[in-house]
Amino acid sequence: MSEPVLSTHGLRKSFGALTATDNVSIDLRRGEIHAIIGPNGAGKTTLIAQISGSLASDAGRVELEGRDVTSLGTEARARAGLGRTFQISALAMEDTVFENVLLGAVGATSGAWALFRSVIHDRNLTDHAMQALERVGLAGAHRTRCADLSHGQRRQLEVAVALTLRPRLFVMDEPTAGLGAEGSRAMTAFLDGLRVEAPILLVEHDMDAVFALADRISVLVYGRIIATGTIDDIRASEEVREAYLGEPA
Amino acid sequence: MIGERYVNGAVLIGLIALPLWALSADEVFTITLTTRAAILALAAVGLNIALGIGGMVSFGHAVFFGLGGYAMGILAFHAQTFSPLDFGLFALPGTKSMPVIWLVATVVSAFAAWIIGLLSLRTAGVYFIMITLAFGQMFFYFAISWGAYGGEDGLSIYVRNSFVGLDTLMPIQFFGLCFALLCLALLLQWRLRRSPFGLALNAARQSTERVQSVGLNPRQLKLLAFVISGAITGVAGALFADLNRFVSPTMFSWQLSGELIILTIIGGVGRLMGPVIGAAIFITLEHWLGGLTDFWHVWLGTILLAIVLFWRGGVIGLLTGKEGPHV
Amino acid sequence: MQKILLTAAIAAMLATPALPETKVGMITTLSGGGAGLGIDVRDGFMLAIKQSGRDDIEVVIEDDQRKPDIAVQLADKMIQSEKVDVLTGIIWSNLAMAVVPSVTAQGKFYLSPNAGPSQLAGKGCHENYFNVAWQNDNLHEAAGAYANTAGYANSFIMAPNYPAGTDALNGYKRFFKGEVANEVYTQLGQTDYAAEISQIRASGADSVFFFLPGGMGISFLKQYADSGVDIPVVGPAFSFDQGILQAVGEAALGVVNTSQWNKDIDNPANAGFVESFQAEYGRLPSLYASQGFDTANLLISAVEAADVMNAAAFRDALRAADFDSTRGAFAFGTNHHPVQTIYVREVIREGDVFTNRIIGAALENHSDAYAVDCSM
Amino acid sequence: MRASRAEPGTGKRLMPSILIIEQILNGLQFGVMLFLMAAGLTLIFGVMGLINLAHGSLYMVGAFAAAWVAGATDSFILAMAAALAAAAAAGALTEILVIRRLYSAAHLDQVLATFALILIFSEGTRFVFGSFPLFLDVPQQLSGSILLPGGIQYPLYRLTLIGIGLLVALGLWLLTARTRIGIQIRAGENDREMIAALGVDITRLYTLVFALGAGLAGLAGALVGAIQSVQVGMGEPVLILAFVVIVIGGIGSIRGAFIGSILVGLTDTLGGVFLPEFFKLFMQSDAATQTGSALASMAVYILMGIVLIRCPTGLFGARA
Repeated sequence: MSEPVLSTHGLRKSFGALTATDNVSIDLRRGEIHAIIGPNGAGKTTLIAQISGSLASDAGRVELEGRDVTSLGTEARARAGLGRTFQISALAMEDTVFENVLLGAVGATSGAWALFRSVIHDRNLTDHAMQALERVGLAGAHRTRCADLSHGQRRQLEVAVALTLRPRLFVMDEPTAGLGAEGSRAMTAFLDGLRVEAPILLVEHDMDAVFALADRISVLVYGRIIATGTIDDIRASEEVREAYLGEPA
Repeated sequence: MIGERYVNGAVLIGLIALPLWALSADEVFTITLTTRAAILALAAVGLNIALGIGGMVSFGHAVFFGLGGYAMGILAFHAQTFSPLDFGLFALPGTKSMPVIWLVATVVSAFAAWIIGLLSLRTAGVYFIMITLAFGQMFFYFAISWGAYGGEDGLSIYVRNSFVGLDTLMPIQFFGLCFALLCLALLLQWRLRRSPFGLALNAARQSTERVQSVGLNPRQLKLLAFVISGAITGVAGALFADLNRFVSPTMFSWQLSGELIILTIIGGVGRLMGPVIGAAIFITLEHWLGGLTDFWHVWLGTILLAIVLFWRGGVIGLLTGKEGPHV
Repeated sequence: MQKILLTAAIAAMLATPALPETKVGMITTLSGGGAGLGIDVRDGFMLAIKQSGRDDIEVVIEDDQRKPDIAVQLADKMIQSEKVDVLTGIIWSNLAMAVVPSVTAQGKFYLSPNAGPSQLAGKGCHENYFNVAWQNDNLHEAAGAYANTAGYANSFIMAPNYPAGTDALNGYKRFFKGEVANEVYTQLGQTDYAAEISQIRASGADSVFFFLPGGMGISFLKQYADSGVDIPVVGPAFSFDQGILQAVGEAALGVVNTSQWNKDIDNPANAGFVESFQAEYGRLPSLYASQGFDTANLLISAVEAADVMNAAAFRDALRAADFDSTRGAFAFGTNHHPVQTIYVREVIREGDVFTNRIIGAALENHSDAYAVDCSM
Repeated sequence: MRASRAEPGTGKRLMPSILIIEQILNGLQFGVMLFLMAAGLTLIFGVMGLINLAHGSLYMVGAFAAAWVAGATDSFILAMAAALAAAAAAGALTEILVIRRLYSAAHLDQVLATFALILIFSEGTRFVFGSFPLFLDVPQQLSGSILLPGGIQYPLYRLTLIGIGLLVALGLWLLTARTRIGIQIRAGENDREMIAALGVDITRLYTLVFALGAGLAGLAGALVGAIQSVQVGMGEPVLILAFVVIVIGGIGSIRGAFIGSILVGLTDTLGGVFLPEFFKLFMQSDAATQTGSALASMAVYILMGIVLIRCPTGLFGARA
């Protein structure tokens, strides 16, 4: 097996007395979707923040394609190829859908230090942005203000912005939340095809999506990984059953 | 509702038509008032880049206004007293040339904005408001006690500085200069807003995480915006000093920082012409209400309160029926 | 050139209606902090205009809000739009410095009812600039002279850290022959003087000189009286004026201060002024009111003697100062600043009202230190 | 007590330790008065998330009410009660009419609206009371100075101010830590919806907190008004210092406001006294006095800058 695209080693973060993540070591391999599941408050969002760099870890390391990025900030990790989508949309709500993907295109290509070039007259940028919108099926809504989008559309837009970055891997926090049955199926199908482009670390509550997509699953409970493996491994794990259902082993 | 483009055009036409009318009607003072409005508008265009696009509530923009003013005051003072400007190691002559003064004002205020921005952008929210206010107060008290250039008395420059080919003492010609610079700054803001930089800065105001997650550094974006903003306000300060032929520490006062914010809000924050409309209204109110009653501040306060509570988009928001960006 | 002037004069004569109007622009502080001074100057000035019964003097009054840039703007307005001939009214030195040079450079007259910055008395003096109050240093110099006669040998001196403050301390030191125990600059607008009072207590001085105009003086005097320090205090009239004395209260009682005017100066003009001011406005006149009143009377005397359109004649008429001043004798020095007697006053209580009475003269026929620099 | 003076001309001077202690007391007293202002500001920000620039106006309202009542009744106690009541009432009224519309608004809107309130309050007061300062004096019983151990002569009134300030600080601590209202206040700080869900009338609670903050400001205005000048605009310099205080202490933290007040009070007072003396060690006396005074007037702002650069949310700031 080739070297993992992403790996964490002993990540830990505590807020006062509360330990949100504890000794988390996971990896993400080329071509796979690795889902992280766990009950509410298990530390999933904290883990994502640590991996993407918006939260500094108390201990542990994060490596992207073998390179230690622990000391880098969010934007440096994004430039190193980490494409992230947010659970609670972090979109520029006053801007249009198109402007949001355009921002991704700017970040991925020229950077923002061109002060006088018109961004909408740059075909490279606009094509790049439009492509991403088309792929998630939002092209028709490109003039809509983000604030006027449905929750599901915001999820799609989050994914589209991440696509513009052409990342080496995706880190997605609940991309199917709020999509409804129909939308959820479409998003699942889309992500299914995406894994060949770049592997996905997926945090998800929707178990149907997880079982449909995940090559491997890690279960996070009280900040610790209690099991990692294929769907069948996890189904068979007594620890997981105990943690989830409270059944004694 | 009216398209914003038409509102913008009407404002510019009005701004140039009023002094031309005044010239023909021999209402010289109206020209002076319009010039004052244009200069305040220029200062507020600077602020608007930081405040309206970048979301930085700077309560210390008077620093740059004052620095521009003192750049003019000090250079012209040395020119009018024929004394060199002594830097210890070397000395430079003063100057009465406006372009040189503007250049110095730009550089000095950009540099100050860089330092202040570097330190202040470590904080956010209320803390940012307060630390910029603190920098304003530092400069204010320094200027008051800096005896070499007049301290609280300020510096009087007896003759307005010169610009090649123009008689700047003619009010209409000086207005023309100020108007041209205002248009230049508006053009700059318009281009900036449409550039990749403007797009990213505008996004940084709304969501820091979003900008970071596409690999851009919001703090650096904001810092550059703050520097550009400070530089423009600095040039406005130099013009303001030239309009009055006088500089004093009141140019550094927190009330002035407040007024710049106020007129930006009145016009419409983040809108291209917001500062211009705001300045026009502010000057009109000051002049007209001030003439009606000694207690005009009560009415100014009431109007301001009404705008904040009921017309969040400012005048442009009211005219176009579209709410502007939130800061 | 002369020919053009002549034609202009003839044209003016032909066009002139029966009464030549003199238009006066008054720029003064009527709102915000310090409005009391501007209001007094205005009221004194308008009282004199009213008493003269003249309808050929028109006064335009505007509020400068104590902001230099507003004052400059108003001066532009008065000249460009109102077309006034004479300007007056500014209270503060920094505003005067912003306005006066450009006003006189444009050929207008300026009569100062209060501020007298040194720059305008020395090298920057101008034939169209007349100061009817004092050169800024005058009252401080008088305080220094008084300190000598009172036998003080070691003074603690204090003023805010701005140019007028520096001038004040220099003015005092110019006449004071004793030693200076300590020289302290306070913050402009400072309200708490505990630290300075402690320094005074520890300084071993035998007298305190302070220049703290407006609210600063009120704060200092109240705190000083309460501190139990009993070193005698002397200061210029600004902190002991009618307007603020009531706010200081007993703390000021007996304090010695220097002034070119007081309501008990014994002459008919002054008696008439004090009585009519009280009748008109229902309060005792202040120093500033007397200055406004004198300024207006100087103007009226010049209007009576010459036409303002004839600048040279009008200037001569102003220079003659042929009016009954509330201060008694009044004359201008070579730099158009007053040559006058500066009195020593003491704060007393008359019934419920705190006021001053004259206890002697500090300097007689006093000019100023800058007149020699004025080449006029 | 005489200050010893070294060779004339050098301007060098020794600072007797008694003077230093006296200056520390002065700084303490100044700080304690700032605390009365800052406590209200920080409470209002902590609970309601509101920046209230008009807090200085309430300080002024307190001073004017006290001066007016003292003039009419000659009673200092009544004057203080009037100051508290007037400022609290003015605060409650403003809260009901204006402020409560601003809680969910952006900081910028709050700054502007409360700036507008300053204009209205200031000119309104001038309209009612005129442009001349009012008279308010230290009560007979508290005038004069007393001898402290160590031979320090110190004004009794200022000692009383220190005492009152410390009492208020203690009271506020008891209020927030021990009482039902305090628990509500602290809950409101953390979660508006939760407290509403608990069945507490949040609207009334907010009005109450605002009135409390306003009352404290009014009390400070009246207490200080007795030794200063009661005039329009008196609140603004104090307001800015109070903001410096709460920013240094961390906005929303009463403890931070207390420590910040003392720090600012001491820095301002001691800086004003010792910086000029410090510069006299190696500069001409005149120049040293001027430079030192200039630097002293900037000192608290420099302090604030340093604190914020080191801890961007103040010393006891809640959010990181």
